[in-house]
Amino acid sequence: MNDTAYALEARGIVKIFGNHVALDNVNFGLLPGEVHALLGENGAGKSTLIKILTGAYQPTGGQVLADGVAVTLDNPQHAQKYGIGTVYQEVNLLPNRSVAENLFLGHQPTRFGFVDRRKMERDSREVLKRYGLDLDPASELGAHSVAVQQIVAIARAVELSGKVLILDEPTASLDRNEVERLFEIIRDLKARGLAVVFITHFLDQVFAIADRVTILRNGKLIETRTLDGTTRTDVVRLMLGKDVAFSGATGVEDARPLGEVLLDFKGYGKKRSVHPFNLTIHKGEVVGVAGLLGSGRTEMARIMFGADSADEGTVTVSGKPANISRPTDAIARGFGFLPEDRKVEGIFGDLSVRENIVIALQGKLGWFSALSRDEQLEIAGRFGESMDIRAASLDMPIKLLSGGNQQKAILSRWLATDPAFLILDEPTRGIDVGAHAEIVRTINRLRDEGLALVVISSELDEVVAYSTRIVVMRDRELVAELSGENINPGVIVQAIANHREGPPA
Amino acid sequence: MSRSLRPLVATAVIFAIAYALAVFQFPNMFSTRVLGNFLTDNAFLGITAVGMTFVILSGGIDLSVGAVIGFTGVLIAVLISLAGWHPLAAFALALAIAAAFGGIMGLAIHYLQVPAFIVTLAGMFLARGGASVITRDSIPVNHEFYTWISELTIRVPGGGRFSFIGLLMIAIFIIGALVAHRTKFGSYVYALGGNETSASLMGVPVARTTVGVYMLSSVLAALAGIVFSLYTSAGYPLAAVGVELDAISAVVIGGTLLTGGYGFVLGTFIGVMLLGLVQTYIIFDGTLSSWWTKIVIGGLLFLFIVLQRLIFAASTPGEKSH
Amino acid sequence: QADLSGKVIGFSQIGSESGWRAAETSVTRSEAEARGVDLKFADAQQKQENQIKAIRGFIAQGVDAILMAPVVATGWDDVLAEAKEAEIPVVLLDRGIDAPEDLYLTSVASDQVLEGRVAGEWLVNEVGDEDCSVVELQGTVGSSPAINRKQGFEEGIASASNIKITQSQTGDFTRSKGKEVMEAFLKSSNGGADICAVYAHNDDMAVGAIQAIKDAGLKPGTDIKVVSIDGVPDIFTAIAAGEANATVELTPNMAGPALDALAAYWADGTEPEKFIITESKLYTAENDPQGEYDRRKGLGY
Amino acid sequence: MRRVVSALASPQLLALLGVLLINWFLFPPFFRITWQDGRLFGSLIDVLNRGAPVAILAIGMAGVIATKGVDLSVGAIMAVAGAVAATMVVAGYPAPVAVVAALAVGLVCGLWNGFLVAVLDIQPIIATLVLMVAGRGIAQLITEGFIVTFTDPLLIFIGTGSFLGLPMAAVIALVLMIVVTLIIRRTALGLFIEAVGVNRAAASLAGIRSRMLLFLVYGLSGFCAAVAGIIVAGDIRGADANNAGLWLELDAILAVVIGGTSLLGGRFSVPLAVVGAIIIQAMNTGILVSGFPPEFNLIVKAGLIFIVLVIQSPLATRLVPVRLPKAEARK
Ligand SMILES: Nc1ncnc2c1ncn2[C@@H]1O[C@H](COP(=O)(O)OP(=O)(O)OP(=O)(O)O)[C@@H](O)[C@H]1O
Ligand SMILES: Nc1ncnc2c1ncn2[C@@H]1O[C@H](COP(=O)(O)OP(=O)(O)OP(=O)(O)O)[C@@H](O)[C@H]1O
Ligand SMILES: [Mg+2]
Ligand SMILES: [Mg+2]
Repeated sequence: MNDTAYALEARGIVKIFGNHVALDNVNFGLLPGEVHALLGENGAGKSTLIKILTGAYQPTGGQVLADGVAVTLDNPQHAQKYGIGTVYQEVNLLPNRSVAENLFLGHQPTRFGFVDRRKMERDSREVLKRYGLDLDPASELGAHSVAVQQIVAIARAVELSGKVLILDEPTASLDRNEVERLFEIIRDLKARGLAVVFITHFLDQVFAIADRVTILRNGKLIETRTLDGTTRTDVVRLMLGKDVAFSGATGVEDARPLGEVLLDFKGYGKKRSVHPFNLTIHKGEVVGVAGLLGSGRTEMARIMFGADSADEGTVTVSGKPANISRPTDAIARGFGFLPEDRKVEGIFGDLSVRENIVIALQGKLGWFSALSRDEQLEIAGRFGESMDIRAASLDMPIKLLSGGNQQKAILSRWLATDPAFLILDEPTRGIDVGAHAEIVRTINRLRDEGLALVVISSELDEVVAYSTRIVVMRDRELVAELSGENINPGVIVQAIANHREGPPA
Repeated sequence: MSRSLRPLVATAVIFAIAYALAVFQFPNMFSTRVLGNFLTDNAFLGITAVGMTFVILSGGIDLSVGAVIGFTGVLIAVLISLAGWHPLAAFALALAIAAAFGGIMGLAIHYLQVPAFIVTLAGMFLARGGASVITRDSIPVNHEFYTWISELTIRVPGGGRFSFIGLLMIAIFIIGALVAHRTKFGSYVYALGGNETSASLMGVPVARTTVGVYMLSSVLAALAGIVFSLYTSAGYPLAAVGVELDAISAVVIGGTLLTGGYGFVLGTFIGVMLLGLVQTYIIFDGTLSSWWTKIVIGGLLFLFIVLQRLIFAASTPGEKSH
Repeated sequence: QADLSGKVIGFSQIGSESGWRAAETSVTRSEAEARGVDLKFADAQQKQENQIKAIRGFIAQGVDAILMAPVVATGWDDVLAEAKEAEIPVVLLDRGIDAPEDLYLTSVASDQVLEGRVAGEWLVNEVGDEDCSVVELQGTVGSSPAINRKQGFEEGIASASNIKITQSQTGDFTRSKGKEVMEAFLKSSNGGADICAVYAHNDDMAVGAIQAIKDAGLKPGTDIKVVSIDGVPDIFTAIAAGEANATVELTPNMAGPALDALAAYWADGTEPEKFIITESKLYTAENDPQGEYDRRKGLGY
Repeated sequence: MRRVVSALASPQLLALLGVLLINWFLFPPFFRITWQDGRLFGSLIDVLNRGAPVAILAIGMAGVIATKGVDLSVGAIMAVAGAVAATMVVAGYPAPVAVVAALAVGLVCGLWNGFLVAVLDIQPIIATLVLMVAGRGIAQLITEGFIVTFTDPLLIFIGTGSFLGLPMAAVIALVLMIVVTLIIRRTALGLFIEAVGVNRAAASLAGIRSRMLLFLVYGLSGFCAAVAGIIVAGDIRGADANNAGLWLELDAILAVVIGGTSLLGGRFSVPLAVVGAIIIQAMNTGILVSGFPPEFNLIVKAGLIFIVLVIQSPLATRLVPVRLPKAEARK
C-alpha cells in the first residue's frame, strides 16, 4: 500500500475503553481529492476513529500517518497544524462567544498582538455568505438555531482544513437547501484536492456525494470500496451484516377509524413563541409535524408538554379541562416527551443507563415508592432488550453510549411510564439505519396499541411512513393539516412553501 | 444592545443610583477626597479582582489570593527590612514565586483533575502557612523607595489624593480588559469557561490556558500584595484574610457569571467600587454596631444580586430557564 | 468628667471577635455618651484595610477626633499623616503601633508583655521550687497579644529553672479551640499527670481548657493550675469555684482615659502623656472573685 | 456483599488509615483507649468527638454539592443556632424548646438559601455568601456579641455527654448519617438529587420537581448546621457567636470532596463525606498531639490535602489517562 499517496491514513488502529474494544485493527486511508463516506451502525466506532485521526483520543494501538509519515497527534490543535479540520458529531462550538470568534478561534487575525476584530468580522461575513447566511458576526452564537450553529461549525472546519476535512454527521440538523449548499462546497474542496471524510446515516447523501465508502461494524473494518457499481442494498447489508427490508414510505392504510379524542388544544399558544393553534389528537393516531427548521415545531411541542407554559388557550384531556403548565402536570396525565437535543435536555450523562431509563417512572411514582435496584434492573433490562440498546452494561454511564443508543434509552424512559401520549421531537436524528427502522417500528407499534403520538421530523419520507395525519408549521404558526391522500411528500412541501394562500385541500 | 452587555449596564446603573442616594444623605461623600480614597483604598482588592475575573471567566475559582497577598507582603518586608534587598528586587522575586505558585495550582487542576476550589483551598493554606513560617510578627518597611512611591500622589482641590497605587489599579484594569477582550489568550479563557470539551476540540490549548489563568491570578494577587505593602509599609502574615470572598463578590456583582464564559473586566471595576461605596457609606453613617454592619453588608449584597437578577433576568445569557 | 457635647468622634474598632472586645465597644459607647460625644462607630471585621478605610472616611467626614484600636502594629504612617494634615487628633486604644510618635496624640493601652510577666511571676511564686511543666495555649498565630503575652510569660518564668513550657499550641483565642487543644495536650502528657499548669493567652481559652481537664477526670485549679489573662466574668466564676487560679485583668475601659486626654487637650492644649498604660492587675481567689464577677456582669461582657 | 468489600477498599478509607498510621508513628499512644468515668477516653475518641460537627455539616453539604451547589453559610448558621439555643435557655425556656427552636431556625436559614438558589436562580456560592456574611451578624445580634454561658444540663449533655461510652456528638453524627443515608437511598431522593445535579434541564423534563429538591437539600444543610451549632455550644457551655463554626464551611466542603463527590454535581455519598470529615479531623488531632509548632499547622494541612487528592485523582486510579473525558471533570 506504500505506493498509494494517502493524505491521511490510519493503520491497524485499536482503541479500547475499559474492557470495551471500540476499534479493532482498523485500517483507513484517505486519498486527496476524494469524498470518503464512513458508514456503520450506531456504536460502530465511527466517531471514535475520527477522534483518533484528529488527536482528540490517543489510540491504544496502531498508528496515524500524514502524507505517509507516522505522526503522533497530541491534541486537536496539533492536528490542525497538519491541515486537518473537523466537525465533530455533536455541535462542538462555544455558544457564549460571537459567531466570528467561533469561526476563527485559535487563529484570529491580529494587529500589534491584539485580535483585529474588525477584520475578523469582515472575514466572517465573507465566509458565511458562501453558505447563504447573512447574520451579524458579532452576535452570540448561542442566540442562533442549532442549524445555524452547525453551519458555522462546518464553515470553521472548512476554513481550517488545508488537506483533510472531516465531517461527522454534519447534515443531521440541516434542511435540504442547506445540505445542497454544503455539497457544493464539498465538491469545490474536492476539486481543490482536499480529502473529505463524510459520516452520515443518510444513504441518499452518501450516493450523492461520496466516491468511496468504508464500512465499520462493531469496531471492525468490514470493507472499503468505491461507490461505482455498489448499490444501496449492498451498503446496508454490509453495515448490518444481514439483509433487512427497510423501505421508505409504507403508507398507512386510509380510512382507519379514528379513536376517541384524547387531547383537544384550542387557541393554545404563547406570545412571541407560538401562534395560537387548534389541534385535536385521537387515541391510536400519529400526528406528524412538518416544517422548516426554526418554524417553531419544538416550541409547540414544549408548550404541549408544559416545558414552557402556554399563556393563552385551553386544553382538554379526555374531555376534561386541564391545566398543563409544568412537565409534572403533563406526566401525571400520561404524557411523555423526547426532546430534540439529547445531550442538553435528554440524557443524564453521569448516571447509568439503568437510572436514565427508570427516572421518569420513578418521578411519576414519587419519592417514597422507590424502585429497588432489582426492579430497576428488571425494567431497564426489559426495555434495553426490546429496544435493542447496545451497552456493555446497564450500569455504565449513559454518556459512554453512542448517540443512537442514548436515543433508544430515552424513548425507553417514556415507554416505562406507560404513557397515553408521546411527543417525539426528531426521534431519528443522527441514528443509523438499524436504529432508525427500530424507532419507526416502535412508533407504528405504539400507535397500534392505542397511544396518541405527535412526531416532529424533518424527514418527509419518514413522516409520511407513519403519520395518520400531518400538520405543517411555518413561521411559528400551524398553517395546514393534511390527511388521507394528502399525506405525501409533494403536498407537504407545497404546504410548507405556500405563502399566505390557504392550506391545500 | 448585546445581550451579554446588559448585566454590566445594570451594575453601572445600580452603582450610579446608589452613589447618588448616598451623596443625597451625606453631601460630603461627593468630594475628590472620597473619590481618591475609593481608588487608593480599594487598589489591592481591584488588582486581585482582575485576576479573579479571569479565573471565573474560565470557569474556575481561586481561593488562594488573599493568602498570596499576605505571603507576598511578608516576603518582601523580610527581604527589604531584614535582608536589605532593594524593593524592586524583592518585588521581582515575589512575582516570580507567585507565578510558579499559580502555575503549579494550574497544573494540578488540569492534570490531577482536582476541582479548582479544592486545589486553591490547599494553596490558601499553604501560602498563609508559609507566611506565618517566615515570621509571626508584622514587619515594618522603612525604605526611601516606599516613601518616594507614597509621595507620587496627585493632589487635587477638595482634599483629593490620587495615589500611585490607585492609578496602578486603573492601569491594571485597562490592561486586563485589553487582554480579556482583545487577545487570543482572552478568547481562550472565555472558550474554556463556555465549554471546555468544545474548546479543546476547537484546538484551544486547554492545559496552557488553565495554567496561564491561575498564574495570572497569582501574579496579580502578588502585585496586590506589593500594593498592600506599599499601602501599609509593612508585611503581616494575617493581612488580607478573606479578600478572596470580597474579590469573588466584586466579580459577581460586576455581572460575571460564576459558571464562566460571560462577563467583563470593566464590570469587576464597578463591582469593586460598589463594595467600596457600601463600606464608605457604613463609615459615614457610623451608627451600626459590629453585627449590624455584617447584616447590612449581607443585605446589600443580596439586594444587588436580586436587583440584577430581577431587572435583567430575562436577558442574562447562558442560563436558560429550567 | 468633661462635657464634650457637640464633638464628633470616630471610633475604628477591630471587630467583635471576643467577649472582651464587645465589652470594650460597649464601654466606649457609654463613656462617649456620658460626655455627650457623637460617636461614629466603624467595625473593621478584623481587617486592617477596613480600618484604614474607616479612618480615611472619618477624615473625609471632618470628625473632631479619632479613636482607633489598631488590628496590627504596622502600616499606619500614611493614613495617620493624612489625619495629622487634616488636624484631627488620633488616640490609639489597647495596643501601640510602630509609627512616629508625633502622628498620634496618645496611646491608651495595657502593657501586654507585662501581662504575660505578671502571669508568669504568679506561677513562679505559686509553685515555689517544685518542678512544673506548663502547657501554653497561644492566641491567634501572629497576633500581637499572642506574641507579647508569650514573651512576657517566658520572661516571668525565666528566673525559675524548675518551670518549663513543655507544649505550646494555638487555641485561636476561642473556647472551643482551647478545649480541643487542651484535650490533645492531656493525651500527650500521660493523661494530664505530667502537666502542672496551663497558661492561656486569654480567659476564653482557659475556660475551654478547664472543661477539657474536667472531662479527663482531673481537677482544674488543683491537679492542674490555670492562669490566664483578660479578667472576663466567666473566669471569675471559675476562680470562685476553685477551677481557675489566677487572671490578669485587661480593662475594657480604654476610652475613658482617652476621652479625658482629648478633653484636656481641647480645653487648654495640654499634651497628654504619650503612653497611658492601664493597670495589669492580678486576681486570684483572694480578691473576692464572686464580687468581681457580679461587678463585671453588669458591664455587659 | 461485594459492594461492601469494594467500599472498604475505597481510597477514602485507605487515606484515613494512612493518616491514622502517621499519627501513630508520630505519637505512639495514639490508639490507646481507656475506660474512664463511664466513657471511652483516648485520642481516637477525640478524633470522633471533634470531627463530629464537621461530619454533620458534611452530611448536609453532600446533598447540596450533589445538586451542583455549595453552601458557604453553614458556619454562620451554626453560630445562629447556638445563639438561639443558648439565649433561650438563659431566658428560662425549657431546653427541649430551645433545641427545637434552634433546629427550626437552622432549617429556615437553609430554606432561605434554597429560595435564593431555586426560585431566584442565584448561583449557590453567591446566594449562600449572603447568609455567610449576614448570619454571623444575626448570631451576634442575638448574643449582643458576648459569649452566652449556660448551665442547662440537656444542652451540655448534647455537647459533652456520652452514650454507650461514645461521645454524644459522635453518636448524633452517626445517627444522622444513618438516617439521612437511609432516607436518601431507600427513597428515590438520592436518584433525583443526582439527576438534578447532572442535568437540571433534563430532570425537569423527566418530571422531577427540581425546585422542591433544592429547597430540600439546602434545608437539610441548614438543619445539619443547626445540629452542629448546638453541639458546639453545648461543648463549651456557651454560645460564642463570634467564633462558632468560623471557616468550618471550608472544612465541610473539603470533607465532601475528599468523600468523592464532584463539585460539578452528580454522584454523592453521605457516609464517605463523613469519612472525609474524620480524615480532616484525624489530621488536625495528629498535628496537635505530635507537637508541631503551630506555624506549621496550615502547611501540614495543605500538604495532606494534596496527598489525599493525588491518591484519589483519576491519574492515580487509572494510570492511562484518556484525554477527552477529563475535560468535563473539573472547574
Ligand atoms: N469515552 C468512551 N469511553 C467508553 N466507551 C466509549 C467512549 N467513547 C465511545 N465509546 C464506545 O465506543 C463505541 C463506539 O462509539 P462511537 O461514538 O465511535 O460510535 P459511532 O459509530 O460514532 O456511533 P453513532 O453513529 O451513534 O454516533 C460505542 O460502543 C461507545 O459506547
Ligand atoms: N435563521 C434563524 N436565525 C435566527 N434564529 C432562528 C433562525 N431560525 C430559527 N430561529 C430561532 O430558533 C428557534 C428554533 O425554533 P424551533 O426549535 O421551535 O424550530 P423547529 O421547527 O423545531 O426547528 P428545529 O428543527 O431546528 O428544531 C426559534 O425560536 C427561532 O426563532
Ligand atoms: Mg458518532
Ligand atoms: Mg426543533
